[in-house]
Amino acid sequence: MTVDLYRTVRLIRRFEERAIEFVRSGEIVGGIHPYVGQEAIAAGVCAALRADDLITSTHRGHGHVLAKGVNPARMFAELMGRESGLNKGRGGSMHAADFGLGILGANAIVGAAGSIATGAAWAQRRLGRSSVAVTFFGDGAVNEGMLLEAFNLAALWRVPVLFVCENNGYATTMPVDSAVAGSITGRAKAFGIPAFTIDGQDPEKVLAATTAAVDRARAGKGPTFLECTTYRFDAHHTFEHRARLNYRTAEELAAGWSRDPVEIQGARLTAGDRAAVDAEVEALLDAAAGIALGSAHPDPAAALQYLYASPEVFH
Amino acid sequence: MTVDLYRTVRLIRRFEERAIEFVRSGEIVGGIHPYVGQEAIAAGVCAALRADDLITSTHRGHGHVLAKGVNPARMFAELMGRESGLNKGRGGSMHAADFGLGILGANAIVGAAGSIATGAAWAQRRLGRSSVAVTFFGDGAVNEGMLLEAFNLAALWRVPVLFVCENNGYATTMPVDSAVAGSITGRAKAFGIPAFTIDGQDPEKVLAATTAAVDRARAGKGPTFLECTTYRFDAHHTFEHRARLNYRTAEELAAGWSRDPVEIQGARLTAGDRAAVDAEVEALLDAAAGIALGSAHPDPAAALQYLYASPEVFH
Amino acid sequence: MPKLSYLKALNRALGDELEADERVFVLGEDIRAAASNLTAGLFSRFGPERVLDTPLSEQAFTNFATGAALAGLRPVIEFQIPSLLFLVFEQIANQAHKFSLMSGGQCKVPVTYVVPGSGSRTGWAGQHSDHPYSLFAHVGVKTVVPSTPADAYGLLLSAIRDDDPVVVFAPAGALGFREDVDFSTLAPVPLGVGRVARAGSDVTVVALGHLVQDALAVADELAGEASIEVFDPRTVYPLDVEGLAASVARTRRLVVIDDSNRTSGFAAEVLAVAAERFDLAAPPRRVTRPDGAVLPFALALDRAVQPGRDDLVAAIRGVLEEK
Amino acid sequence: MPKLSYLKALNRALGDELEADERVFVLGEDIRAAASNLTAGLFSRFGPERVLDTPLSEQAFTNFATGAALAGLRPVIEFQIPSLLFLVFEQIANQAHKFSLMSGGQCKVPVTYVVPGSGSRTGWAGQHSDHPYSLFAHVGVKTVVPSTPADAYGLLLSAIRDDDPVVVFAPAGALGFREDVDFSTLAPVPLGVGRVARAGSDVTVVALGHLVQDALAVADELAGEASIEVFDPRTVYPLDVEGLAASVARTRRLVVIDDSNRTSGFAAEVLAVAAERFDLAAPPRRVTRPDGAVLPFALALDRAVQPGRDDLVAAIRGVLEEK
Ligand SMILES: Cc1ncc(C[n+]2csc(CCOP(=O)(O)OP(=O)(O)O)c2C)c(N)n1
Ligand SMILES: Cc1ncc(C[n+]2csc(CCOP(=O)(O)OP(=O)(O)O)c2C)c(N)n1
Ligand SMILES: [Mg+2]
Ligand SMILES: [Mg+2]
Repeated sequence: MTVDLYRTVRLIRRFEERAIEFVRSGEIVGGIHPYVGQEAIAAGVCAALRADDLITSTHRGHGHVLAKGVNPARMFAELMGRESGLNKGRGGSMHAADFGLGILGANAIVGAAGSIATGAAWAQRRLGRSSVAVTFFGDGAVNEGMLLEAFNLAALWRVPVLFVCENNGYATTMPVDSAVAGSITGRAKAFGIPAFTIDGQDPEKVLAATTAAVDRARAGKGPTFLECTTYRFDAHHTFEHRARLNYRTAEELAAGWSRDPVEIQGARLTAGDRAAVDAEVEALLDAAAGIALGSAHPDPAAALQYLYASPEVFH
Repeated sequence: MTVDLYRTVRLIRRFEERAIEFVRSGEIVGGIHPYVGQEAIAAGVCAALRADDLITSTHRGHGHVLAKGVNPARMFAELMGRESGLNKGRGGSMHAADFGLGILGANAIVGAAGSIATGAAWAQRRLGRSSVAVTFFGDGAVNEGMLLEAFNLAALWRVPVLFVCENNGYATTMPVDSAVAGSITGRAKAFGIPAFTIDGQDPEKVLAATTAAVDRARAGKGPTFLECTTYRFDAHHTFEHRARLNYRTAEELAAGWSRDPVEIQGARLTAGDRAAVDAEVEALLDAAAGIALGSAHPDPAAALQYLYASPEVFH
Repeated sequence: MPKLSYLKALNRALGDELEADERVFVLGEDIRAAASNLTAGLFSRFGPERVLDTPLSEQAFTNFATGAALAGLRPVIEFQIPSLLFLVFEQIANQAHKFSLMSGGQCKVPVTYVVPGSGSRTGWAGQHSDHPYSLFAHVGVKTVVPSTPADAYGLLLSAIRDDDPVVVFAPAGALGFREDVDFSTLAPVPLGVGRVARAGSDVTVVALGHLVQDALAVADELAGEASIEVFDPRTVYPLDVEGLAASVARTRRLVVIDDSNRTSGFAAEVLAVAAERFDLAAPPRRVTRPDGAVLPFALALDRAVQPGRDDLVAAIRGVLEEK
Repeated sequence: MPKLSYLKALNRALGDELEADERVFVLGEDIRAAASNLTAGLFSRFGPERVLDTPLSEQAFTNFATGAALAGLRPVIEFQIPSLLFLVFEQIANQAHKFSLMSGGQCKVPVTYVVPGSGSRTGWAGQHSDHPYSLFAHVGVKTVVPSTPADAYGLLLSAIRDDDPVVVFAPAGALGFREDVDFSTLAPVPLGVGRVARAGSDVTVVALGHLVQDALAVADELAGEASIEVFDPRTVYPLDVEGLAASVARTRRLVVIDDSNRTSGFAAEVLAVAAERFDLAAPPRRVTRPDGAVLPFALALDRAVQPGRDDLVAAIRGVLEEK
């Protein structure tokens, strides 16, 4: 597991670094919200999940879907708007989904996915399945009323759902302390949901906490809330690479980097094992990027394909 | 104050009983949400307020606006849709407002008014005024995300606003325990707002708690949350008088009536004083009803008067 | 033949579909006690997992339904009042509606939203009296406004069976409408197919929901003056343009009565289609709520703001008079 | 003359109005850091009580603005993305808009809602690319879509000074547009008054926001074929019907290009008005987003779904060819 967790954080890190390059080179249009710095959370959480468990993701979602097991080639292709992308190029960075892997999609509306995940988890139980759902969101999302409403439904109906808050200290430029009265875990506790703050830079700690929460959910005991403290090492969104926004100091950034999840997990491997994983990841991403770059663009004439699941009513 | 509080609870009770009669006789069209049983809350809270303090009310709002001092004749006239009504007959039961008395209006959307009151209170402070705002809502409203968002804004910005939750045990037919995970006061406490549960059947207790909260707000210390436990003695809405809904037992209703705020406060007066107040209230309401019944209906040609405050852009 | 009311027809459709398909469930406020009667009898028949009483958390439970649909269920949400659809507009227009395309066809969101008592309900005033079907048509969510008990039954069935989100408006003014129905003939009514509610040759009156009754009454009243065809599109979106075109090809005159606001409402769409494609003998007319309408409480004012029979008569006479 | 960009013009209008009127304040997400640049420089000039950074609580802060307006202030809200307007639809359409009538004229709600970057922003995909101005027009909220820097300045000023809620859409496609401006001539532009952006005699093209530039370019391109008038209504609601009528009276042909969805959108309203009142030589046409459009991510698909110059050329040629 030590190696697996390292492989995942490394994969996400290198995927993101390459994606940022593709934004710079214009292969990815519109930019991305990099997950750099937060990799341990996706890696630790998803390592605790089964293939049939569900997740919902966010605007900053690449890490989640990679950790849940998507094919990086199809993910790159999605970011490049290609027909071979996860969503056939229709979704892009903020909507990457792979329903076959239980990935119900990222969501571009902050706070929206919590209730979607709660409904999906409830439905799984009603359908007699033992899978759980995990919904990721940021510190900004706990100020969205619709997410708080979801806490209530999940707690009332003991839904097998896990709320994972990635507290990276900011909602875009807004520091968490100026935005959140009370505490983040206190919001979940108010609904009777057990809530814990854990070190989101250490994938093994995240895995342990998630495993306990998932066991609890599968045992029918209802939701758990995990606040994972972390730091966003890069921009809120790549547009910030051009338009510098003045909200974090160089010292703060350096302090963030001093707890790099890739290094924290990497230090648990021998140098040889680590080099082997790094090489494996690089090869995987080389191939993935190559496949994505070589794949076809969708046909503009099919721009509205998939608009309706039941199009037959349009006569 | 003992007598004043009695006068107010008695006024609200008799106003509501007469209003229910007017619904039966067809003078009030569309019905009302009776406040019967909850009078102590409006009476106690508003007794702690100054004339320049603001309130927002709810669908079950007659008590609040009467306690804040509206002219009962204009209130009856509003319920009867007359031009002399508070809102010139345009608002009706769920929107009664008197801006001159700081009554920013009832709101027919559960949970909506909390953030309106918060904004109004914040604005008062910014305009250099020392008034506070009180927002009333039911136990059902604490499940509305937009109200929870308002708690956050109020706490963060130390807004001089008071959140008064009237927990009457039900949201229409939904018992509070099936609807609220955790506790009602816990929801406010999660945002760092001091929250207390008080006996909502005793106007003096409500007055005392409100006075403390208002002092705190005026001193710049921010919001307070009061959960007033109470019981709705009558229907959710007068439509329930025809369509019986099966959600409360006769025993429960009897237990509710055993703590009648009119009796609780009435017992603090001598029989003579009480009789005098009762007669005074009856005379006031006789006159008020008479005025309302005699006043003019608005002209249908003016149905859209007041639609815009700046109509001049419609050329 | 037995009489079936419109509201009872909706209730029956819901019960039949809960019976027929395990994946269907209903959620909403006070549906256990059946405060609106839409769900009367269903809680005792189907229990708490199929008839789910919700707290007042419209945004979350609307997304909850989307999530349940993504996982394979077919939720039906009852909304007590039309303005609750404003509160969940993001959840329907920006979430439920968009999953199919955004996922590249990986999923579907078969959720039905029902408002029993849309439009003005006597005395409910400004915030409870809207009729926002045109908004959903504009954003492209399938939108249905049945006019008769049989259609209410059949369109609700089709809505539940459809694999996309569908909003069903059941106008307050239609809920009590009763008609003779042979229960064995109740059947799904396809979305997107209108019907000629009354044949005529001089003018086509397009009407939806409760206004179909008004249109029929006016057609009777003016029978001596003109032969009026009443076309009921049933579905606001997708609109049965071919059915409408066929009617107008016969009459060459057009009036639309529509309980939404005038600007960019349903009637505007019908007139736009007319401008683009129909060969009319006279300019068409709309009878609608006024722009930006907020319904005043006082009954006479509330009525004055709604499109009524007198307005319709005047509009029909107007298009007939024109050269 | 100095160049002024559209975005800078909005920024300047906001700064000028904050300066001129103590009651004005701005609130929204990341406005202190001025992530969108709409509020660039304003925090340091006016401080935290006039430039209020909010948590991600759109519903509450929209109602908060309504409350502040009721108490006498004049709030301006910046929304980072157009779909946030879906999230606060209830708060605008059902609360802010309705207070005046429901209170019987006791109060006013002078709130301005600004979306800098409405419509498609390259690469933002399905949930961030809507252009919902027709929705606000339908419910009757004053709605503005400026097309030029000078209009952006003048219309935002008028919106802030108006005593009703006003939504200002600043299309992403217009933000970077720059023009020579004599700053001393910058002035309020009245709501509800359109302008002829280019005079012509053969066909009137109605366009809003960024599409005015496209319409002007197409008019130039087709100058050899036809004389095209471009009419910019500026305000979606109230619509300057008289201005439009005057233009169409000259040209007798009409095409509308509109970045909202087709059904019951802005273009539908213009065509409905045309059907009711204009005497046209050929059926009018709409160039719009398709019904129910969800913008796909891939750039070519995103572009295919938006109304473009080629579509406009085809529509213009279509109406010109018709008898
Ligand atoms: C409801 C909503 N409000 C605002 C936005 C614009 N927005 C996108 S991401 C973001 C910040 C989110 O902060 P947080 O939840 O902490 O996540 P992070 O970006 O830090 O990962 C904002 C304001 C949005 N997409 N949705
Ligand atoms: C947002 C919203 N949801 C639903 C309704 C319909 N409704 C009106 S009152 C009510 C119950 C409110 O319960 P509570 O807040 O406890 O107040 P009470 O009626 O008990 O005074 C409901 C569901 C509404 N008006 N607004
Ligand atoms: Mg964050
Ligand atoms: Mg209650």
